[in-house]
Amino acid sequence: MRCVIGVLRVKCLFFAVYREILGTGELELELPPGARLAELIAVVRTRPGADALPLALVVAVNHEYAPGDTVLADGDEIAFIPPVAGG
Amino acid sequence: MRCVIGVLRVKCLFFAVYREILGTGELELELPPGARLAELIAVVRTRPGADALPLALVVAVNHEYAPGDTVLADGDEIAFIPPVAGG
Amino acid sequence: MYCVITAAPIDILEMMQHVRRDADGAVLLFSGVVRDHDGGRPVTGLRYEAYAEMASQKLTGICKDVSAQFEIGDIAVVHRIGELAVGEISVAIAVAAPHRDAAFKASREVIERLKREVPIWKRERYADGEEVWLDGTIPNPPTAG
Amino acid sequence: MYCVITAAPIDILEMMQHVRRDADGAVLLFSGVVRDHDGGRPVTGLRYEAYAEMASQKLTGICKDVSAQFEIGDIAVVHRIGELAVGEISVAIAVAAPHRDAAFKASREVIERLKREVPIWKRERYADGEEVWLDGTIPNPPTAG
Repeated sequence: MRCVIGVLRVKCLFFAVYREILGTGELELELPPGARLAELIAVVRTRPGADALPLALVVAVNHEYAPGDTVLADGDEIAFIPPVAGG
Repeated sequence: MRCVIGVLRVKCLFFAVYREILGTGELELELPPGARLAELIAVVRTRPGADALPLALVVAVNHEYAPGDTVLADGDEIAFIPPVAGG
Repeated sequence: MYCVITAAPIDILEMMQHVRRDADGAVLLFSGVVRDHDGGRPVTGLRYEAYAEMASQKLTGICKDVSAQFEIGDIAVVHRIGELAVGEISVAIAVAAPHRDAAFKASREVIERLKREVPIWKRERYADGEEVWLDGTIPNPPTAG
Repeated sequence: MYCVITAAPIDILEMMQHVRRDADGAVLLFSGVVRDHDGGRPVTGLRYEAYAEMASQKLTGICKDVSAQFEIGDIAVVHRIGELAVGEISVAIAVAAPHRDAAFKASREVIERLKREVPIWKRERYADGEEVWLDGTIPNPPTAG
Protein backbone atom coordinates (compact mmCIF):
# COMPACT_ATOMS: atom_id res chain seq x y z
CA MET A 1 0.00 0.00 0.00
CA ARG A 2 1.38 3.40 -1.03
CA CYS A 3 0.35 6.71 0.34
CA VAL A 4 0.15 9.53 -2.17
CA ILE A 5 1.17 12.62 -0.32
CA GLY A 6 0.56 16.20 -1.46
CA VAL A 7 -0.59 17.60 -4.74
CA LEU A 8 0.94 18.73 -8.01
CA ARG A 9 0.62 22.47 -8.52
CA VAL A 10 1.24 23.87 -11.99
CA LYS A 11 0.98 27.29 -13.58
CA CYS A 12 -1.08 27.52 -16.76
CA LEU A 13 -0.54 30.38 -19.21
CA PHE A 14 -3.02 31.38 -21.90
CA PHE A 15 -1.98 33.67 -24.73
CA ALA A 16 -3.67 35.81 -27.33
CA VAL A 17 -7.04 34.42 -28.41
CA TYR A 18 -6.94 31.69 -25.75
CA ARG A 19 -6.61 34.33 -23.03
CA GLU A 20 -9.68 36.05 -24.39
CA ILE A 21 -11.61 32.78 -24.65
CA LEU A 22 -10.87 31.83 -21.05
CA GLY A 23 -10.98 35.36 -19.66
CA THR A 24 -7.61 34.97 -17.97
CA GLY A 25 -3.95 34.78 -18.90
CA GLU A 26 -2.87 32.66 -15.96
CA LEU A 27 -4.29 29.93 -13.72
CA GLU A 28 -2.77 27.93 -10.88
CA LEU A 29 -4.16 24.41 -11.02
CA GLU A 30 -3.76 21.38 -8.76
CA LEU A 31 -3.58 17.81 -9.95
CA PRO A 32 -2.84 14.47 -8.31
CA PRO A 33 0.87 13.59 -8.34
CA GLY A 34 1.91 11.77 -11.48
CA ALA A 35 -0.73 13.48 -13.59
CA ARG A 36 -0.08 13.78 -17.29
CA LEU A 37 -0.51 16.79 -19.54
CA ALA A 38 -3.68 15.33 -21.09
CA GLU A 39 -5.34 15.29 -17.66
CA LEU A 40 -4.47 18.94 -17.12
CA ILE A 41 -5.93 19.80 -20.49
CA ALA A 42 -9.12 17.96 -19.54
CA VAL A 43 -9.34 20.13 -16.41
CA VAL A 44 -8.80 23.30 -18.45
CA ARG A 45 -11.58 22.21 -20.79
CA THR A 46 -14.05 22.34 -17.88
CA ARG A 47 -13.43 26.08 -17.36
CA PRO A 48 -16.08 28.60 -18.40
CA GLY A 49 -15.74 29.47 -22.07
CA ALA A 50 -13.39 26.55 -22.78
CA ASP A 51 -15.75 25.00 -25.31
CA ALA A 52 -14.48 27.67 -27.72
CA LEU A 53 -10.98 26.16 -27.59
CA PRO A 54 -10.02 24.08 -30.62
CA LEU A 55 -10.14 20.27 -30.47
CA ALA A 56 -6.39 20.05 -30.97
CA LEU A 57 -4.30 22.09 -28.57
CA VAL A 58 -0.60 22.80 -28.74
CA VAL A 59 0.91 23.04 -25.28
CA ALA A 60 4.41 23.78 -24.04
CA VAL A 61 5.74 22.44 -20.75
CA ASN A 62 8.55 24.59 -19.38
CA HIS A 63 9.09 26.25 -22.78
CA GLU A 64 9.15 23.06 -24.84
CA TYR A 65 6.30 21.78 -26.97
CA ALA A 66 5.09 18.59 -25.27
CA PRO A 67 2.80 15.64 -26.13
CA GLY A 68 -0.27 14.76 -24.06
CA ASP A 69 1.39 11.86 -22.26
CA THR A 70 4.04 14.11 -20.68
CA VAL A 71 4.19 13.48 -16.92
CA LEU A 72 3.91 16.76 -15.07
CA ALA A 73 5.98 17.87 -12.10
CA ASP A 74 5.26 20.31 -9.33
CA GLY A 75 5.99 23.87 -10.42
CA ASP A 76 5.75 23.19 -14.16
CA GLU A 77 4.81 26.09 -16.39
CA ILE A 78 2.21 24.94 -18.90
CA ALA A 79 1.58 27.30 -21.81
CA PHE A 80 -1.36 26.96 -24.16
CA ILE A 81 -0.05 28.08 -27.55
CA PRO A 82 -2.53 29.30 -30.17
CA PRO A 83 -1.41 28.99 -33.80
CA VAL A 84 1.62 31.26 -34.01
CA ALA A 85 1.74 34.39 -36.17
CA GLY A 86 5.02 36.17 -35.57
CA GLY A 87 7.04 38.02 -38.17
CA MET B 1 33.71 59.61 -107.22
CA ARG B 2 33.01 60.46 -103.57
CA CYS B 3 35.01 62.72 -101.38
CA VAL B 4 35.34 61.66 -97.77
CA ILE B 5 35.37 64.84 -95.74
CA GLY B 6 36.56 65.12 -92.17
CA VAL B 7 37.47 62.47 -89.64
CA LEU B 8 35.78 60.52 -86.92
CA ARG B 9 37.03 61.50 -83.47
CA VAL B 10 36.23 59.23 -80.54
CA LYS B 11 37.16 59.18 -76.87
CA CYS B 12 38.62 55.92 -75.54
CA LEU B 13 38.50 55.12 -71.84
CA PHE B 14 40.67 52.50 -70.14
CA PHE B 15 39.84 51.26 -66.67
CA ALA B 16 41.59 49.41 -63.87
CA VAL B 17 44.21 46.97 -65.16
CA TYR B 18 43.80 48.20 -68.77
CA ARG B 19 44.68 51.73 -67.67
CA GLU B 20 47.83 50.41 -66.08
CA ILE B 21 48.70 48.32 -69.12
CA LEU B 22 48.36 51.27 -71.50
CA GLY B 23 49.66 53.87 -69.07
CA THR B 24 46.67 56.13 -69.63
CA GLY B 25 42.98 56.26 -68.75
CA GLU B 26 41.88 58.22 -71.76
CA LEU B 27 42.85 58.66 -75.40
CA GLU B 28 41.34 60.73 -78.20
CA LEU B 29 41.66 58.79 -81.45
CA GLU B 30 40.84 59.64 -85.05
CA LEU B 31 39.47 57.19 -87.58
CA PRO B 32 38.13 57.46 -91.11
CA PRO B 33 34.36 58.11 -91.24
CA GLY B 34 32.33 54.91 -91.20
CA ALA B 35 34.96 53.05 -89.18
CA ARG B 36 33.80 50.14 -87.09
CA LEU B 37 34.66 49.29 -83.50
CA ALA B 38 36.99 46.47 -84.60
CA GLU B 39 39.13 49.00 -86.49
CA LEU B 40 39.40 51.18 -83.43
CA ILE B 41 40.46 48.19 -81.37
CA ALA B 42 43.13 47.39 -83.96
CA VAL B 43 44.46 50.92 -83.55
CA VAL B 44 44.48 50.60 -79.76
CA ARG B 45 46.41 47.35 -80.07
CA THR B 46 49.26 49.26 -81.75
CA ARG B 47 49.79 51.41 -78.64
CA PRO B 48 52.82 50.82 -76.41
CA GLY B 49 52.14 48.06 -73.89
CA ALA B 50 48.98 46.89 -75.70
CA ASP B 51 50.34 43.42 -76.29
CA ALA B 52 49.48 42.74 -72.64
CA LEU B 53 45.77 43.22 -73.42
CA PRO B 54 43.77 39.98 -73.65
CA LEU B 55 42.85 38.53 -77.03
CA ALA B 56 39.16 39.04 -76.36
CA LEU B 57 38.15 42.55 -75.35
CA VAL B 58 34.82 43.71 -74.01
CA VAL B 59 34.05 47.23 -75.13
CA ALA B 60 31.15 49.59 -74.49
CA VAL B 61 30.10 52.26 -76.94
CA ASN B 62 28.27 55.11 -75.24
CA HIS B 63 27.65 52.98 -72.10
CA GLU B 64 26.35 49.90 -73.93
CA TYR B 65 28.33 46.73 -74.55
CA ALA B 66 28.87 46.59 -78.31
CA PRO B 67 30.09 44.02 -80.87
CA GLY B 68 33.09 44.60 -83.13
CA ASP B 69 31.03 45.44 -86.21
CA THR B 70 29.41 48.46 -84.53
CA VAL B 71 29.74 51.52 -86.79
CA LEU B 72 31.23 54.39 -84.83
CA ALA B 73 30.08 57.99 -84.90
CA ASP B 74 31.92 61.20 -84.19
CA GLY B 75 32.03 61.91 -80.45
CA ASP B 76 31.41 58.31 -79.35
CA GLU B 77 32.72 57.30 -75.94
CA ILE B 78 34.45 53.94 -76.24
CA ALA B 79 35.19 52.19 -72.94
CA PHE B 80 37.48 49.18 -72.66
CA ILE B 81 35.99 47.05 -69.88
CA PRO B 82 38.22 44.58 -68.03
CA PRO B 83 36.46 41.60 -66.42
CA VAL B 84 34.18 43.18 -63.81
CA ALA B 85 34.56 42.61 -60.07
CA GLY B 86 32.05 44.78 -58.24
CA GLY B 87 30.21 43.84 -55.09
CA MET C 1 24.47 35.72 -31.18
CA TYR C 2 21.42 37.21 -29.57
CA CYS C 3 17.68 36.64 -29.78
CA VAL C 4 15.50 39.19 -28.08
CA ILE C 5 11.81 39.91 -27.60
CA THR C 6 11.35 43.58 -26.80
CA ALA C 7 8.79 46.35 -26.58
CA ALA C 8 11.38 48.93 -27.67
CA PRO C 9 11.98 50.02 -31.27
CA ILE C 10 14.50 47.78 -33.02
CA ASP C 11 17.97 49.20 -33.56
CA ILE C 12 18.98 47.62 -36.84
CA LEU C 13 22.34 49.42 -37.08
CA GLU C 14 23.34 47.99 -33.72
CA MET C 15 22.31 44.52 -34.90
CA MET C 16 24.36 44.77 -38.08
CA GLN C 17 27.42 46.04 -36.23
CA HIS C 18 27.01 43.32 -33.62
CA VAL C 19 27.01 40.43 -36.09
CA ARG C 20 29.76 41.59 -38.47
CA ARG C 21 33.28 40.25 -37.97
CA ASP C 22 36.30 41.09 -40.12
CA ALA C 23 36.07 37.70 -41.83
CA ASP C 24 32.57 38.48 -43.18
CA GLY C 25 31.97 39.71 -46.71
CA ALA C 26 28.18 39.90 -46.48
CA VAL C 27 25.66 41.17 -43.97
CA LEU C 28 22.00 40.57 -44.71
CA LEU C 29 19.30 42.36 -42.78
CA PHE C 30 15.72 41.20 -43.11
CA SER C 31 13.07 43.50 -41.67
CA GLY C 32 9.42 42.61 -41.32
CA VAL C 33 7.38 45.79 -41.41
CA VAL C 34 3.76 46.55 -40.54
CA ARG C 35 1.80 46.82 -43.80
CA ASP C 36 -1.23 49.04 -44.38
CA HIS C 37 -3.31 46.20 -45.80
CA ASP C 38 -4.00 42.51 -45.38
CA GLY C 39 -5.90 40.56 -47.96
CA GLY C 40 -7.21 43.79 -49.42
CA ARG C 41 -8.43 45.14 -46.10
CA PRO C 42 -6.94 48.43 -44.84
CA VAL C 43 -4.88 47.95 -41.68
CA THR C 44 -4.00 50.77 -39.28
CA GLY C 45 -1.71 48.86 -36.92
CA LEU C 46 -0.80 45.63 -35.19
CA ARG C 47 -0.43 44.45 -31.66
CA TYR C 48 2.15 41.74 -31.10
CA GLU C 49 2.13 39.46 -28.10
CA ALA C 50 4.73 36.83 -27.25
CA TYR C 51 5.42 34.12 -24.73
CA ALA C 52 8.69 35.95 -24.31
CA GLU C 53 10.84 33.43 -22.42
CA MET C 54 9.93 30.57 -24.72
CA ALA C 55 10.07 32.74 -27.84
CA SER C 56 13.64 33.86 -27.20
CA GLN C 57 14.61 30.29 -26.30
CA LYS C 58 13.06 28.95 -29.51
CA LEU C 59 14.74 31.66 -31.55
CA THR C 60 18.08 30.82 -29.99
CA GLY C 61 17.54 27.18 -30.91
CA ILE C 62 16.68 28.13 -34.48
CA CYS C 63 19.78 30.34 -34.75
CA LYS C 64 21.98 27.53 -33.45
CA ASP C 65 20.48 25.10 -35.98
CA VAL C 66 20.94 27.56 -38.82
CA SER C 67 24.53 28.31 -37.76
CA ALA C 68 25.28 24.60 -37.95
CA GLN C 69 23.47 24.27 -41.29
CA PHE C 70 25.09 27.15 -43.20
CA GLU C 71 28.58 28.69 -43.24
CA ILE C 72 27.70 31.88 -41.47
CA GLY C 73 29.33 33.96 -38.80
CA ASP C 74 27.09 35.58 -36.25
CA ILE C 75 23.35 36.12 -36.24
CA ALA C 76 20.92 38.32 -34.28
CA VAL C 77 17.13 38.29 -34.15
CA VAL C 78 14.90 40.86 -32.49
CA HIS C 79 11.10 40.65 -32.43
CA ARG C 80 9.07 43.51 -31.14
CA ILE C 81 5.89 43.22 -29.05
CA GLY C 82 3.17 45.70 -28.19
CA GLU C 83 1.39 48.21 -30.40
CA LEU C 84 3.00 48.93 -33.75
CA ALA C 85 1.99 51.46 -36.37
CA VAL C 86 2.19 50.99 -40.13
CA GLY C 87 5.81 51.25 -41.24
CA GLU C 88 7.35 50.11 -37.96
CA ILE C 89 9.70 47.14 -37.93
CA SER C 90 8.20 44.14 -36.15
CA VAL C 91 11.07 41.73 -36.64
CA ALA C 92 14.67 42.05 -37.79
CA ILE C 93 17.16 39.32 -38.59
CA ALA C 94 20.82 40.21 -39.13
CA VAL C 95 23.13 37.55 -40.52
CA ALA C 96 26.81 37.97 -41.31
CA ALA C 97 28.77 35.47 -43.35
CA PRO C 98 32.03 35.20 -45.26
CA HIS C 99 30.02 34.70 -48.48
CA ARG C 100 26.59 35.92 -49.51
CA ASP C 101 24.97 32.63 -50.47
CA ALA C 102 25.02 31.36 -46.90
CA ALA C 103 23.75 34.69 -45.58
CA PHE C 104 20.72 34.64 -47.90
CA LYS C 105 19.88 31.02 -47.11
CA ALA C 106 20.31 31.41 -43.35
CA SER C 107 18.21 34.58 -43.19
CA ARG C 108 15.40 32.94 -45.12
CA GLU C 109 15.48 29.83 -42.97
CA VAL C 110 15.29 31.87 -39.75
CA ILE C 111 12.25 33.89 -40.83
CA GLU C 112 10.42 30.80 -42.15
CA ARG C 113 11.02 28.85 -38.95
CA LEU C 114 10.19 31.88 -36.80
CA LYS C 115 6.79 32.07 -38.46
CA ARG C 116 6.13 28.36 -37.96
CA GLU C 117 7.53 27.69 -34.51
CA VAL C 118 7.94 30.74 -32.30
CA PRO C 119 5.12 31.62 -29.87
CA ILE C 120 4.26 35.10 -31.06
CA TRP C 121 0.81 36.33 -32.05
CA LYS C 122 -0.55 39.39 -33.77
CA ARG C 123 -3.80 41.26 -33.55
CA GLU C 124 -4.66 43.33 -36.58
CA ARG C 125 -6.40 46.67 -36.20
CA TYR C 126 -8.47 47.65 -39.22
CA ALA C 127 -9.45 51.06 -40.52
CA ASP C 128 -13.09 50.39 -39.49
CA GLY C 129 -12.05 49.89 -35.84
CA GLU C 130 -12.37 46.10 -35.73
CA GLU C 131 -9.49 44.09 -34.22
CA VAL C 132 -8.78 40.44 -34.92
CA TRP C 133 -6.18 37.92 -33.75
CA LEU C 134 -4.71 36.67 -37.00
CA ASP C 135 -5.00 33.05 -37.97
CA GLY C 136 -1.60 31.57 -37.45
CA THR C 137 0.33 28.40 -38.08
CA ILE C 138 0.00 25.38 -35.83
CA PRO C 139 3.57 24.61 -34.70
CA ASN C 140 4.88 21.30 -36.03
CA PRO C 141 5.20 19.31 -32.78
CA PRO C 142 2.35 16.88 -32.06
CA THR C 143 -0.66 18.49 -30.44
CA ALA C 144 -1.18 17.70 -26.79
CA GLY C 145 -4.91 17.00 -27.20
CA MET D 1 14.31 53.82 -57.29
CA TYR D 2 17.88 54.98 -57.30
CA CYS D 3 21.21 53.52 -58.34
CA VAL D 4 24.28 55.44 -57.30
CA ILE D 5 28.05 55.12 -57.53
CA THR D 6 29.65 57.20 -54.79
CA ALA D 7 32.88 57.82 -52.94
CA ALA D 8 30.96 58.65 -49.74
CA PRO D 9 30.08 56.13 -47.00
CA ILE D 10 26.77 54.38 -47.71
CA ASP D 11 23.79 55.48 -45.62
CA ILE D 12 21.83 52.25 -45.29
CA LEU D 13 19.12 53.72 -43.05
CA GLU D 14 18.35 56.33 -45.68
CA MET D 15 18.16 53.60 -48.32
CA MET D 16 15.75 51.50 -46.26
CA GLN D 17 13.54 54.48 -45.52
CA HIS D 18 13.61 55.52 -49.16
CA VAL D 19 12.38 52.19 -50.51
CA ARG D 20 9.71 51.37 -47.93
CA ARG D 21 6.08 52.24 -48.72
CA ASP D 22 3.10 51.55 -46.49
CA ALA D 23 2.08 48.61 -48.68
CA ASP D 24 5.36 46.79 -47.95
CA GLY D 25 5.68 44.06 -45.36
CA ALA D 26 9.36 43.28 -45.94
CA VAL D 27 12.51 45.29 -46.43
CA LEU D 28 15.68 43.37 -47.24
CA LEU D 29 19.07 45.03 -47.05
CA PHE D 30 22.06 43.28 -48.52
CA SER D 31 25.47 44.72 -47.65
CA GLY D 32 28.71 43.66 -49.22
CA VAL D 33 31.52 44.30 -46.76
CA VAL D 34 35.31 44.38 -47.13
CA ARG D 35 36.68 41.12 -45.70
CA ASP D 36 40.05 40.68 -44.04
CA HIS D 37 40.98 37.71 -46.20
CA ASP D 38 40.67 36.36 -49.73
CA GLY D 39 41.51 32.80 -50.59
CA GLY D 40 43.38 32.47 -47.30
CA ARG D 41 45.50 35.59 -47.89
CA PRO D 42 45.21 38.44 -45.34
CA VAL D 43 43.66 41.56 -46.88
CA THR D 44 44.01 45.05 -45.40
CA GLY D 45 41.74 46.95 -47.76
CA LEU D 46 40.26 47.38 -51.21
CA ARG D 47 40.19 50.07 -53.81
CA TYR D 48 37.09 50.15 -56.00
CA GLU D 49 36.99 51.84 -59.35
CA ALA D 50 33.94 52.21 -61.59
CA TYR D 51 32.96 53.48 -64.99
CA ALA D 52 30.45 55.49 -63.02
CA GLU D 53 28.04 56.70 -65.72
CA MET D 54 27.71 53.27 -67.30
CA ALA D 55 27.65 51.48 -63.95
CA SER D 56 24.71 53.50 -62.65
CA GLN D 57 22.94 53.09 -66.00
CA LYS D 58 23.49 49.31 -65.95
CA LEU D 59 22.31 49.12 -62.35
CA THR D 60 19.18 51.06 -63.23
CA GLY D 61 18.51 48.62 -66.06
CA ILE D 62 18.99 45.67 -63.72
CA CYS D 63 16.64 47.20 -61.15
CA LYS D 64 13.99 47.78 -63.81
CA ASP D 65 14.28 44.18 -65.01
CA VAL D 66 14.06 42.85 -61.46
CA SER D 67 11.07 45.07 -60.68
CA ALA D 68 9.28 43.59 -63.69
CA GLN D 69 10.33 40.05 -62.73
CA PHE D 70 9.28 40.04 -59.06
CA GLU D 71 6.42 41.60 -57.11
CA ILE D 72 8.44 44.20 -55.32
CA GLY D 73 7.91 47.85 -54.47
CA ASP D 74 10.93 50.10 -54.63
CA ILE D 75 14.61 49.27 -54.82
CA ALA D 76 17.85 51.20 -54.23
CA VAL D 77 21.44 50.24 -54.96
CA VAL D 78 24.56 52.12 -53.90
CA HIS D 79 28.09 51.03 -54.76
CA ARG D 80 31.04 52.76 -53.24
CA ILE D 81 34.32 53.57 -55.00
CA GLY D 82 37.73 54.61 -53.71
CA GLU D 83 39.74 53.24 -50.82
CA LEU D 84 37.84 51.04 -48.36
CA ALA D 85 39.05 49.53 -45.11
CA VAL D 86 38.09 46.11 -43.73
CA GLY D 87 34.56 46.27 -42.37
CA GLU D 88 33.34 49.07 -44.62
CA ILE D 89 30.29 48.54 -46.81
CA SER D 90 31.19 48.42 -50.50
CA VAL D 91 27.71 47.81 -51.87
CA ALA D 92 24.21 47.95 -50.44
CA ILE D 93 20.95 46.83 -52.00
CA ALA D 94 17.65 47.74 -50.35
CA VAL D 95 14.48 46.08 -51.62
CA ALA D 96 10.99 46.62 -50.25
CA ALA D 97 8.09 44.34 -51.14
CA PRO D 98 4.62 43.49 -49.92
CA HIS D 99 5.82 39.92 -49.21
CA ARG D 100 9.23 38.59 -48.25
CA ASP D 101 9.67 35.94 -50.94
CA ALA D 102 9.88 38.55 -53.70
CA ALA D 103 12.24 40.70 -51.64
CA PHE D 104 14.68 37.82 -51.12
CA LYS D 105 14.61 36.79 -54.79
CA ALA D 106 14.96 40.32 -56.12
CA SER D 107 17.85 41.18 -53.80
CA ARG D 108 19.71 38.05 -54.81
CA GLU D 109 19.15 38.68 -58.50
CA VAL D 110 20.46 42.25 -58.26
CA ILE D 111 23.71 41.29 -56.54
CA GLU D 112 24.33 38.36 -58.91
CA ARG D 113 23.77 40.52 -62.00
CA LEU D 114 25.77 43.39 -60.51
CA LYS D 115 28.76 41.09 -60.16
CA ARG D 116 28.43 39.81 -63.73
CA GLU D 117 27.50 42.94 -65.68
CA VAL D 118 28.34 46.22 -63.99
CA PRO D 119 31.67 47.90 -64.85
CA ILE D 120 33.27 48.06 -61.41
CA TRP D 121 36.69 46.76 -60.46
CA LYS D 122 38.54 46.14 -57.26
CA ARG D 123 42.17 46.18 -56.30
CA GLU D 124 43.05 44.16 -53.24
CA ARG D 125 45.69 45.38 -50.81
CA TYR D 126 47.41 42.60 -48.91
CA ALA D 127 49.06 42.58 -45.52
CA ASP D 128 52.48 42.21 -47.19
CA GLY D 129 51.97 45.46 -49.13
CA GLU D 130 51.24 43.91 -52.54
CA GLU D 131 48.23 45.19 -54.49
CA VAL D 132 46.43 43.26 -57.23
CA TRP D 133 43.46 43.97 -59.50
CA LEU D 134 41.16 41.05 -58.83
CA ASP D 135 40.28 38.64 -61.58
CA GLY D 136 36.72 39.43 -62.52
CA THR D 137 33.90 38.12 -64.64
CA ILE D 138 33.76 38.76 -68.37
CA PRO D 139 30.38 40.41 -68.95
CA ASN D 140 27.98 38.28 -70.98
CA PRO D 141 27.70 40.35 -74.17
CA PRO D 142 29.86 39.18 -77.09
CA THR D 143 33.41 40.46 -76.98
CA ALA D 144 34.28 43.18 -79.45
CA GLY D 145 37.55 41.51 -80.54
